[in-house]
Amino acid sequence: MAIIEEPLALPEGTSTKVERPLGAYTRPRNPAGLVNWLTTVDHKKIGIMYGTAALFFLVIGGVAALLIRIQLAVPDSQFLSADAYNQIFTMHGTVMIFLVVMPVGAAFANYLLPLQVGARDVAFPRINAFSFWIFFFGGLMLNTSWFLGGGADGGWFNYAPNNGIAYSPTPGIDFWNIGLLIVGIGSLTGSVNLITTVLNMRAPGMSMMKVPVFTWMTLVTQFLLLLAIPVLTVAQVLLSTDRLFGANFFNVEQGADPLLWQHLFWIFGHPEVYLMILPAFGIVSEVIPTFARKPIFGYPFMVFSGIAIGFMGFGVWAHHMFVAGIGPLSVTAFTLATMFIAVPTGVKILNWLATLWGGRLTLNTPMLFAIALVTQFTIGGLSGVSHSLAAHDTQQTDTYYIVAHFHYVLFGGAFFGFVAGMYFWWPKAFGYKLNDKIGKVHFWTMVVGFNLTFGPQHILGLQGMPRRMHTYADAQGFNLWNAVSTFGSFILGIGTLMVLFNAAVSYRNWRAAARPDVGPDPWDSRSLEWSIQSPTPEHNFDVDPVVTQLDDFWHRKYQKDENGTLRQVHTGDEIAQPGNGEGVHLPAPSYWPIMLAFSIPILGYGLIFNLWLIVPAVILMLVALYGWALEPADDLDIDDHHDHDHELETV
Amino acid sequence: MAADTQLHADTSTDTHVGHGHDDHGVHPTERQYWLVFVALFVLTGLEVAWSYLGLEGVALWLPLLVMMTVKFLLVAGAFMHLYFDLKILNGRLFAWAFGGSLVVAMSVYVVVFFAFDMFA
Amino acid sequence: MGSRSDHSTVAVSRRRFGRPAVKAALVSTLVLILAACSDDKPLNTFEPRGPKAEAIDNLMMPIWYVMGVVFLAVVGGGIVLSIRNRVKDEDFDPNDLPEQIHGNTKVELTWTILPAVILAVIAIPVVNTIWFLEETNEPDELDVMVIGQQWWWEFRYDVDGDGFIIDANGDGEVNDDDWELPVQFILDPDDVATANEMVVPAGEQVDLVLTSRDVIHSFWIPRLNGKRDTVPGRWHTWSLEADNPGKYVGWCTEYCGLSHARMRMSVIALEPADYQAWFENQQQQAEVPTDEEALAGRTVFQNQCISCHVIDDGELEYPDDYASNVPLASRAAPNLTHFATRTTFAGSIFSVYEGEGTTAADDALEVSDYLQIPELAKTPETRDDYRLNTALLKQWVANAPGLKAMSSDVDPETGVGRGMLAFPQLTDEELDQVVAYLATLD
Amino acid sequence: MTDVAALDNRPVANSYLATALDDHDDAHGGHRTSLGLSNMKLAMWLFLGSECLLFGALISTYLLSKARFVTEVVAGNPLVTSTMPAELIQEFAESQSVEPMYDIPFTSASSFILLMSSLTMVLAHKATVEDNGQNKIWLSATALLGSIFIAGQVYEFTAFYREGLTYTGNLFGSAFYTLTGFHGAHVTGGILMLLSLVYMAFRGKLRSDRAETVELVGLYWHFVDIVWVLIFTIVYLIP
Repeated sequence: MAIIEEPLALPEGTSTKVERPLGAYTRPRNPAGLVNWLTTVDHKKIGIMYGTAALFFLVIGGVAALLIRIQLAVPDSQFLSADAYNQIFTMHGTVMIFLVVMPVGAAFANYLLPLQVGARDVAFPRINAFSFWIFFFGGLMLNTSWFLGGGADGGWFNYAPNNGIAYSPTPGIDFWNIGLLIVGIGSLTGSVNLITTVLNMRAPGMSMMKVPVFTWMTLVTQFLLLLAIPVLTVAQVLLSTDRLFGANFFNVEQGADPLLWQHLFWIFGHPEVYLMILPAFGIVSEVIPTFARKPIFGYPFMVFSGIAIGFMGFGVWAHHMFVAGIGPLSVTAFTLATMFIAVPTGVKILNWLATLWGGRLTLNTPMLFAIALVTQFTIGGLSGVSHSLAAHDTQQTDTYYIVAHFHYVLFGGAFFGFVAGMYFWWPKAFGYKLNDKIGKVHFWTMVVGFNLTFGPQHILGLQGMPRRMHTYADAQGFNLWNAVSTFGSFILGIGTLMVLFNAAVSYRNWRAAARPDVGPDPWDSRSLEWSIQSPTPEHNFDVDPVVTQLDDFWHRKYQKDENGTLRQVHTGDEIAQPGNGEGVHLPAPSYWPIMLAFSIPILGYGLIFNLWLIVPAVILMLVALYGWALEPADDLDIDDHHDHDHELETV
Repeated sequence: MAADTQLHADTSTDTHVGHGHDDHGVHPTERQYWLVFVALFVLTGLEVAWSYLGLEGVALWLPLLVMMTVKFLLVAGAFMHLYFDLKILNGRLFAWAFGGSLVVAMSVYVVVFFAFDMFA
Repeated sequence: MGSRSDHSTVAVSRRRFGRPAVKAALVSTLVLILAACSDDKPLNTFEPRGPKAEAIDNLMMPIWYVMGVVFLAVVGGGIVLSIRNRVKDEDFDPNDLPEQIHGNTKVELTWTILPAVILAVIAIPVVNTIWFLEETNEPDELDVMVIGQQWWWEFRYDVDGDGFIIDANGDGEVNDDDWELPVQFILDPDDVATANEMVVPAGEQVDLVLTSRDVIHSFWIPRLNGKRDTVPGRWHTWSLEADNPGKYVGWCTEYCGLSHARMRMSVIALEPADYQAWFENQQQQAEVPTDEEALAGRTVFQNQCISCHVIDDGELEYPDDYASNVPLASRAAPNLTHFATRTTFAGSIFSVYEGEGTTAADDALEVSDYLQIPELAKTPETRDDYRLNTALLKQWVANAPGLKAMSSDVDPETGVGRGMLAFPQLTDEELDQVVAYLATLD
Repeated sequence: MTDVAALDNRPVANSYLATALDDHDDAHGGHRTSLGLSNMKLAMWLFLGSECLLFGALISTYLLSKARFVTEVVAGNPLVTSTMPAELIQEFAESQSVEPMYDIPFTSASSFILLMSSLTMVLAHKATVEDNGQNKIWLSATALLGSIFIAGQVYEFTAFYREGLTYTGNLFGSAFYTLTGFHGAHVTGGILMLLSLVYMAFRGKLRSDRAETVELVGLYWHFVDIVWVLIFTIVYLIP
């Protein structure tokens, strides 16, 4: 037992207690209300905050989307100016990708990963809080550009040299650069944190091949973030120095090659695409088996195809550049690599169908959204195959066909998956179910609205309508389908708002009914998070669950009787942990993460507007860093009479 | 520790229950550290000397890159304890995390160089 | 804590809600698709009119069918499985468990390997087509240089067949080294330069050399070939060929800033003999007009327009620092030497002539008349068919940024503006004169 | 201790409470590890993996910029150049004539100093593990050597700047200063961490129970050193 050592003994008489870090603060103790949310390091609260923040940004991105569709409803529309349109479509893409889809993935990951692996919290709770706050402040900073000289207008891909100061003199692209750099810091720290959590904090007995598929897919996602974000960081640093300090990285007159930006951007950008969809794949891989009452078909194939998708995601970036002039040899290589990414993706879809095969399906809202993901994503996947063929891509790229493609993947895929997950885990997070009846109306509104909005865009693209056009002419044959698409987008908008409507109605009904207990396991599900009470107790698990197999919780409920027939031997409610974890020691809240996160956007404003702002920002940053380093990870005096943790967290 | 022993019997080999600080494997001796440093010193000297020979093309950069790689491996293996981590349980994970990223980085950027005809 | 009980209230409504709505949606979609097919779509990628576009289309048609089958199988399969295997809430029994299949390695290996094999087979024609699209003519055939610029296109024709550069470094031959000298020594002053409309001979492959003056654009004539980006600092090759005479329209397809949506172009394929006539005309210098109004317009041009636009009549005077670059190579603005022979201007969004078949967007132009249009516009009997768009031209010259969004502020460092300036100082009379002058440039 | 009384009316078989581990272990919540590795160390290695991509991109940018600076600067974009006034073209041509004159002996010396700081770093870690009181010496030495390296870099930058190689002058200058500057910033960050450790060591708070903290800073420090090993060969020795 060499690997299991006794805890290191403290030298006699020493105390690691730091009462007032830097002599200024005592750490927040048992705070309530707003202070609780600002200083919390609880992964569940942070997950909920990620979700809420993403919903807030979704409203911004959604309004931008509707403005785009209004402008394009009729030919030669004067509703928006070219300048406004360019800002709006750029910010729509940027906000939706970086501030909606990615954080929703982070919300699910934060809330669920520790629960699914049977841990009390993530590996570094304070870094987790920091990741959220820096994402949130970065996102807010990006959106303040609307009021400080105009949003970015270079497209979310922001190709050089159009992103240079000569072609976009407003500070919009500086905000884009620095805002996303800041958001990227959060993604990076988050990924380190979550990977460590999954690898190193699994419950006793839970080997990697007993980890739920959602956790696996999120793990792959976090690896993609870990390796992709720094590349975007470099690209944005190069661009920022060009724009702010007159460097020459994308200055063609000095011999620079604009394709450098494209390579760096897409080395990041393609893994980015996969890291948006993989968490949704994970979600439906939890939802479908639960409501089909069958284990996921081919668990190892699901896991390895996810890993394969992640790995191949780093080898196909140049398919975004098939017409950029990278030479036929590169085009051929990347075509072949891209085509074969269809294989692991196809495996996933077929395995989901095989899980449905012979199942006993309960078609409630989460299940409907999960099945919708399988079908809608398939459409996006097929159109993806059609432009993986480089020759064909020369006709399709930068047309509305691509717009249709990636909306089928990101909206019909990722977003539908997220909605499925929201309905599925809502009772676990809040203690009541969302209304299923409204949920079904919500489902059909979204499916119809979604297909009406983006289905016609396939046709528009194949008929030759390019993307990123603030207007089109009457005689080009685009009128009908644009009108249909705009009509659909409003149905879709209503559908999206029904998330809020349903949450409000369900909450009111629940409260009116004196808050009935939904029970730990309302769906008869399979993984560990359902073996504890709803809403999740603050300490998650009373005791560490010991896991012996995949879907361990389900196998404790269903066992073979003497005839060899599978029977329910317990309900989930019977065997769930009661939620009275006495003596459980939890990481204490802290001021420093939010303070450190707050200092960094100030630095960003300093870079854009006035370098003197950097001075207070750096002072604040150093204070926060040292305060953090000197503060023990756990507060020793909070509601706890157990023997204490004695280790200082230094990072 | 009876519970632990019991547990290990029926769970997979790569999962262990324990506390932090279980990764203190064998660390090198002070003498070994000094030897590695001497090797690094000699290699750096060789590199500089080689660059003064006035060679061109492969004869210049190939030996330089080889020496660079050896220095890299020495620092990572000895000073960063990767070589010694391999001898503790699951310690290979550190090498995987770092080496895997390194391989992704190298492959990706070498392909970029190809795309820019840097080797032509 | 009954885990299932609250479902029962919902089950009733489902059937009533779902089916007819789906049916109605399907039928109306079908109707809409059929209705849409009758429209005129000048950029339709399904109507190839040249060998390269046909190759792309031929590659894809069988693959579309395969995709259709997969689509029906997966989406249909998903829907059928959902409906067939559905258990209503009132029938729910926790002990009615389906067979717990954890997987089937053979099946899974099959649907991993089989798609891979299918893709490997598809890969053969795919790779072939990639290389076919890259094929170019032997040297000495017609080459056109395509230069993207915010927000219009310039086309240069290699008149003497020696490429687009001259022996700038004086080593006795035209070679790659000549590219390494600043451009005013490079671009062949004998080349023909035109804007927005590329005229080519039908039935002949035209090789293109693509580059850009500012940001990345993309050149795309959907019916003739796929697109290729024009990247500043790089020279890409591409080609196109039209089977028959006709007008083929296109659109810049890489986002290039403010007026990206208003950067279009067209290729006009003529019978080879007509093309030859057009080409010879383009090589001529413009004539100094005799008409008094037009002559006055020429003076206005000399005073106001010459720092950007070029008209080569051998007598107009250009600023000194550009001397080596004139007369034919244009600078930041279209070369107007044969303006009246073009049918569109301002990035192919406006028509030079009013009348049927000349709108900028559509492709209904009678290409057989193309060479005669300036003449027809002046002839009283045909004037109504092709009438110079005087009002629009005047408006454009007076206030171009008012008609098309442009950032025409001049960068103090490089002296370059993006797009055309407004000329509020010009009187209505002067505008008339300028337009009259432009009408003589045929 | 878990309140077992709460389980009275629940079937115990198959419940997680029945199969729980020794409750004492469990109460350490965040410190149970499934790999037997330290969370902090795993996280540091993951972070360093991420840094590989970061420095890879910077080194690639440098190599590409250098290649294009040498062969294609003047061609640049002739079409853009054609619109530039003659004096600007002249100025441009002059900016291209500036090439860095590397002082190889000087840079070799600073590379050697950085390598030596890696040695003192591991010795500091060893001293902390052994708790022999020498760690303050070795940590101070490491911080000092790092500072000398940074001072050398500042000197080098100033020398290049005086020769006319500016950050904004040409593509090569931008790429060179950004790559080496990024590395320098990493070293500076490392020095700040080291100084914090030195402070703790002199206060007597850096005992063997905090050896892992020293090891983590060491990992970062050695990584920065490794990056310099690459930069020294690729940037300075291979022209």
